Amino acid sequence: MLRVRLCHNRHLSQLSFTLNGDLAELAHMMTEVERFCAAQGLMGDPQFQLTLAIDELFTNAVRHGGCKGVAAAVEIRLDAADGAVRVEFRDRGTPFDPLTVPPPDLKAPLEERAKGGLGVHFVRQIMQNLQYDRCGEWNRLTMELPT
Amino acid sequence: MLRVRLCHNRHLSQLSFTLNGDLAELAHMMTEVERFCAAQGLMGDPQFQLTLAIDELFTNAVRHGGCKGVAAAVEIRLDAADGAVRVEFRDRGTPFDPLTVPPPDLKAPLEERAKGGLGVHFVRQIMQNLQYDRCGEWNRLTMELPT
Amino acid sequence: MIQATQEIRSGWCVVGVTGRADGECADALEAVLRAAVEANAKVAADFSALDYISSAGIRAVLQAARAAEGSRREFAVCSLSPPVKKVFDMSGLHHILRIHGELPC
Amino acid sequence: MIQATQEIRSGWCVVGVTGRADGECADALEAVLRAAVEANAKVAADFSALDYISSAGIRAVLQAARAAEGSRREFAVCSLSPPVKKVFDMSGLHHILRIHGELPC
Ligand SMILES: Nc1ncnc2c1ncn2[C@@H]1O[C@H](COP(=O)(O)OP(=O)(O)O)[C@@H](O)[C@H]1O
Ligand SMILES: Nc1ncnc2c1ncn2[C@@H]1O[C@H](COP(=O)(O)OP(=O)(O)O)[C@@H](O)[C@H]1O
Repeated sequence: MLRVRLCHNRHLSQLSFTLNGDLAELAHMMTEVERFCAAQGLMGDPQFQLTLAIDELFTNAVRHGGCKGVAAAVEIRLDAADGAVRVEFRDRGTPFDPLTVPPPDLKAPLEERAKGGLGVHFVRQIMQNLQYDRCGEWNRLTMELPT
Repeated sequence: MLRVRLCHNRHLSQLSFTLNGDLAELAHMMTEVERFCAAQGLMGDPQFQLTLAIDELFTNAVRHGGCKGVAAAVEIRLDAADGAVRVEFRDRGTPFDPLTVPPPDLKAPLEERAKGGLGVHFVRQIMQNLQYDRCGEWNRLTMELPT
Repeated sequence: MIQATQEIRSGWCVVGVTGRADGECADALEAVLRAAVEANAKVAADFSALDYISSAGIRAVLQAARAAEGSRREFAVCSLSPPVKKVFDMSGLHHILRIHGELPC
Repeated sequence: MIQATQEIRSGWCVVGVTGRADGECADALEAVLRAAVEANAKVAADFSALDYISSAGIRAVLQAARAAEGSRREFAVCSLSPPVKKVFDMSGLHHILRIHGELPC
């Protein structure tokens, strides 16, 4: 069900959208990111990376953060800045700072690796200048993708 | 120019929209609040009061906060809760906590009164549980209108 | 959006105001009321068709009232709708502004 | 959305995967790959038509690889598109997963 709308100015240099706590929202997130990237001439790699970073954060908020089933649990804002896309990711989940997650052991055996633990790693690989704060009932993560 | 879009779930119990730093956006803000209130059965007084409180905060952000001319400078989120509408008002203006504004002197002479200074007073009269924090580049004010 | 009409009735200049008196329109409202005050000895602002007022609109009214006081004109605000009346009430203007339930003419 | 086809070619079971391997679809992907691994001695996942993969998709692949290891099957991941390849690269899976540029058959 579509619960995502975009808010943008003339040139679509800024876009905000809201997602419910439901992994089916991933498709809509991807559509919004695609639209933003198309308007900014950022198709291809930047779009893929932006999508992946937001996907991982959203999926974690739903899976681990208690956002599952919560309407409009996540708000995402994209701003095209000089040479970067600034992302603000907010979720109404339990307080959680992803910057505290230790890096995965990339040399661990298959059995260990199959448990997961790559999501936050991807976000940190892709995005720069990550900053976390808790704002009232929101986890708030800001970050930049150099373009 | 329309720069406001709404984000809502099925029952429109939640709505988010973004405003540019331009007083002409007041009309769109009012349309969004009206739509939300219509869906929630809150037309009449609650709608008027919600509109007024948001108007005052938005107008201040544009007039005093440096948001004038800034695209998507303000984000507003409305949540219908049990017996209240929860409002989150965020602006990208200079750090400013409206809760620090002293109450106006309602007994001052006309000359004094004509200078203004009623906006924050209205917000505090109308809304309850006001909380301010600065979140990164955002002023963030949360509050509730009992319904 | 704000619109104004002007009419002379039994010695009063009645300024009928329609629409919203907010931050976008307050300057226009102030200009209309001031012009009426400059040109007439008695001015009544008819707010019966005013849907909305914010502190910016209140400020515009007070500026006009100040101009009236300065040039010894009569200035009254009349026929407020209930929600607009509430905003005036919150402003505590009873003792410095003539607020009438009905037009004086 | 994720879709899969299955085909036997010179002793390999080739599972062609189309669409997105994300948190919504990872369970479906894992189920398809596991079923292929249970039923066949050699399984090649053909990812040439896979547009997207997230850590949840990677996890699904690793679970299938684990199942293959447990039952001594061969399991290979083949024909990754450049962006999907980058996600595998970020995951550092080279030494625990057989990743082929092309299908082995
Ligand atoms: N939003 C969140 N709320 C609470 N805990 C989280 C959140 N995001 C991540 N975590 C915790 O951090 C761990 C690592 O997350 P991640 O790297 O994405 O891997 P995975 O989700 O596969 O476990 C999770 O297993 C979980 O314990
Ligand atoms: N967003 C803001 N940023 C900076 N200063 C502000 C902001 N909002 C209000 N102020 C300050 O607080 C004062 C009181 O605001 P208000 O009660 O709305 O009355 P007015 O806007 O008519 O002065 C303003 O004059 C201004 O100095």
